[in-house]
Amino acid sequence: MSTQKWKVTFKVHRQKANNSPNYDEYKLEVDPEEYVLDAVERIWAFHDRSLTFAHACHHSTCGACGMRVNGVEKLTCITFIHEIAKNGSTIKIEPLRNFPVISDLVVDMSTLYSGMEMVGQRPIVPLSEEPAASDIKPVKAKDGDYIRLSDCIECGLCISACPVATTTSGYFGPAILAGARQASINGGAETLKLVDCADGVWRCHSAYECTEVCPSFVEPGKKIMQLRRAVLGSRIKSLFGSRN
Amino acid sequence: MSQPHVIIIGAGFTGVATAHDLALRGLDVTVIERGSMVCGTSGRTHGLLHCGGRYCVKDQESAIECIEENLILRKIVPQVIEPNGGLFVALDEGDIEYSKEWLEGCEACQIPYKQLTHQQVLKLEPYLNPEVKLAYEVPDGTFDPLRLALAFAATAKSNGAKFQLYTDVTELIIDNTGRVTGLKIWDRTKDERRELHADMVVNATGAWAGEIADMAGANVPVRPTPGVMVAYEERFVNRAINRLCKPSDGDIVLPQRRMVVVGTTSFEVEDLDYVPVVDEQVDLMLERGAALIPGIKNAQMRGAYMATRPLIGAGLTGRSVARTFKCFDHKESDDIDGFVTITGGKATTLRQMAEKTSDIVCQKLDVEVECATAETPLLSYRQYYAL
Amino acid sequence: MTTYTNKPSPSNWLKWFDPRHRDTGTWAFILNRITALGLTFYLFLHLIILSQLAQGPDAYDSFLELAKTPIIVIGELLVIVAAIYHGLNGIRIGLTTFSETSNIQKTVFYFFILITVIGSLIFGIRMFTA
Amino acid sequence: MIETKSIQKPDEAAGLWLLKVLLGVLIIIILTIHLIVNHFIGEGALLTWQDVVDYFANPWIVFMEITFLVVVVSHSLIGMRSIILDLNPSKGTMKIVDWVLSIIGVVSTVYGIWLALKIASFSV
Repeated sequence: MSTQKWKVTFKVHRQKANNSPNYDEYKLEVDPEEYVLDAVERIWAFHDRSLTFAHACHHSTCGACGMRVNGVEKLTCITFIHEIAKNGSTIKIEPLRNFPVISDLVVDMSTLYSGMEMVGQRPIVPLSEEPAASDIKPVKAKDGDYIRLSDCIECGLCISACPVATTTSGYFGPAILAGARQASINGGAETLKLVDCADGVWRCHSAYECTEVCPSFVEPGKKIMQLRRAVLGSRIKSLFGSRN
Repeated sequence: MSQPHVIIIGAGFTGVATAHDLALRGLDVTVIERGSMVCGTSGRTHGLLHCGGRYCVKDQESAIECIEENLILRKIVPQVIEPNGGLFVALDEGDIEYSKEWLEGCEACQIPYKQLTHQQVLKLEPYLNPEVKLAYEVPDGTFDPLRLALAFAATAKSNGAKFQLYTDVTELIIDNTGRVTGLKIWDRTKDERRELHADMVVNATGAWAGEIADMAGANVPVRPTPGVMVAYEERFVNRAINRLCKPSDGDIVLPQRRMVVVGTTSFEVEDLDYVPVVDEQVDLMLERGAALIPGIKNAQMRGAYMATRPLIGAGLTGRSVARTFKCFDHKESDDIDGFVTITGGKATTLRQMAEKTSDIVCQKLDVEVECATAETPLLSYRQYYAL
Repeated sequence: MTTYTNKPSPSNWLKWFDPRHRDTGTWAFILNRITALGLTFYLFLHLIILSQLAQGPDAYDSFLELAKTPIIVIGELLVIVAAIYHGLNGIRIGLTTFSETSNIQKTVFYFFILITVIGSLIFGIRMFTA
Repeated sequence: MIETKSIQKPDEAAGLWLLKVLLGVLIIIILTIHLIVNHFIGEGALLTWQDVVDYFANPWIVFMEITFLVVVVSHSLIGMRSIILDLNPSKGTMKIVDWVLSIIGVVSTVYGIWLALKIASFSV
């Protein structure tokens, strides 16, 4: 990290209970190679103990610390301050869109979690189904496949970025459809039926903002397209094949 | 309300596991947490599901706890565990020397291990330093910290436990007999202050246990000891890689999602609420991590962070302090009734810490129900939000 | 002051057309939606206007005279631009849906914008020099 | 507190979506033919009432224009329906929307057929 410190103003979204929101400003001395979350945590520790924000793992495996930083969805624990600001600039910190605000920077993502459960997304998967790197062939262990935590960390950034999700709470949203895609790889005929509806895989309008903001290699936009092919494939199959 | 009401302070690993244990025994439980779920030490752990090999030489009590709990967690919460095993690898003469003591330790603690040939180990983990001299396979694992806690919390919730996040404890309410009868709390989501009464208060605040105990005028000899961890953007290994040496800095490399995480260090701090990342320690992790996995040298860093372990003990410092846990009944130590502190330990032993704490709580409340958490599979972590 | 809405709500529909902080794909989406609405409006307007045809040569030809005014011609050109873009974006969506090409969706978008511009220029020049 | 995803929402399953896509493809094909025929082969056609009437004298043209009308109207109405679905309508609202859109579709198709036949009749 560099020794040169920057002076940055953080403009933070505040909202308690059902009061109308406002923005509080905090002037901080930061290291440009600090993460945005470090600064938010310091605002709480040294400036304002009433601030609420969610965080846990601090290395992009838990998905708790998603916020909008200068209007763009970021996983704040891996976003360097120098990526999004300059010395002397203002950084706007807001909660994710398209979820109800609990308070300040905390949103209620229960719809995301229940949707993931509904489509049967598996939190851990065999490595062969979600290879860790595309250029490395997954090595299978003698007695089966390695198991690994799934790519999707359920951070909600994609749903916040999705233009369709801003107007309809019914839409499953990118993360859940990507989860459905993962669940449909081995079997998952039920999942395909579930997403073949107005609020499911056909609601996407290809803005690809989900893929743009995804911090965890899920590429929901791509998964939605794959899911469409899977749904159409199974439709065609049931049309000609086993139609009992 | 027929059942005794227990308030647990802290939604870290011990807090959520104790909430689950007590709720399963039928008690009325409320968890108070000032931040989000596991936002302190627990959320920032390595994520190593210890087999005990790390402690089997110097701290066999901890090692035995680890291997017991490792096997139980694999059964009750497989949903958050990468159960791919681990390796202990020797890289130099010193490591080879240490391996004799280590093997004796494994035998003593009943940690299963299997020696691998040079060829075997490099076939399993091709990115491992080819200079590896000795390698043993052990039943380590990796877990997702937040989701592990959520699975416990979800199950606790399904048994009636309530979780109140973003709520600070501002004061402990103590009656004139010297008994803790509740808390004054500040709900920061609504900016609202009120009182909450309980038959028993459990202080499960880990490294912060001393600060909460201090509110009651009680004493807990907890020694907050932070360590750094650094995540790199490539999953070089599928197993937890441990250096076969006396626990030291940066001697563990773990896979997690598409990353590897290298940890950790050990030092002491005064201010717990914000522990800055120290540059020199990040550099040290790179150097030490690269000794095990040379590829780390050229990997992109993804995140660097600090977690503060709650070590127990007076006199000793850092790594020489035992990693076991301790439950304090403040009636015995400070003549304050209705108040119990649980601290120390490691993530791997969360269930056992909760069991011991719940035993004490139940005994003090005259509740006679056996612990059943070792046999009770946990609900999906997502149920925490659905319930 | 607008009321604060963070939850999904139909009243947020204006946000569909807000490209701030967003990326290429949002432009594709915004243009697709605007052209969709515009072309639908034009379609039904066109159908109504064509009723002039049923009223014989005089009514229609005098209408055609009116249609030669520059404002109407610009309007017609806009319809053509919209149609070209909307059709091409449709191909983009079809392409990425039916083949594994979503990773090049931005390049496809830029390419189609280029074609839209070239097509619009050709039509524009033809229409204004006719 | 938890808002579960409702699965019985107004439906736009694979069928309707696929229809919209296929109609879109048809529009592109017909428009391209239309462009080539009118602007590159028949030089400067359709600039007077008589031009139009002559053009409609060919029964294949009448058929093509009517087909085009049905295709374009259907595509645009399914598209409008899709935009309305983005506004999270209730099942009841969607029923009304479906009726209104269907009526618009039928009326404009009937009107279009009448108009095409009327124009064609002038050349007889």
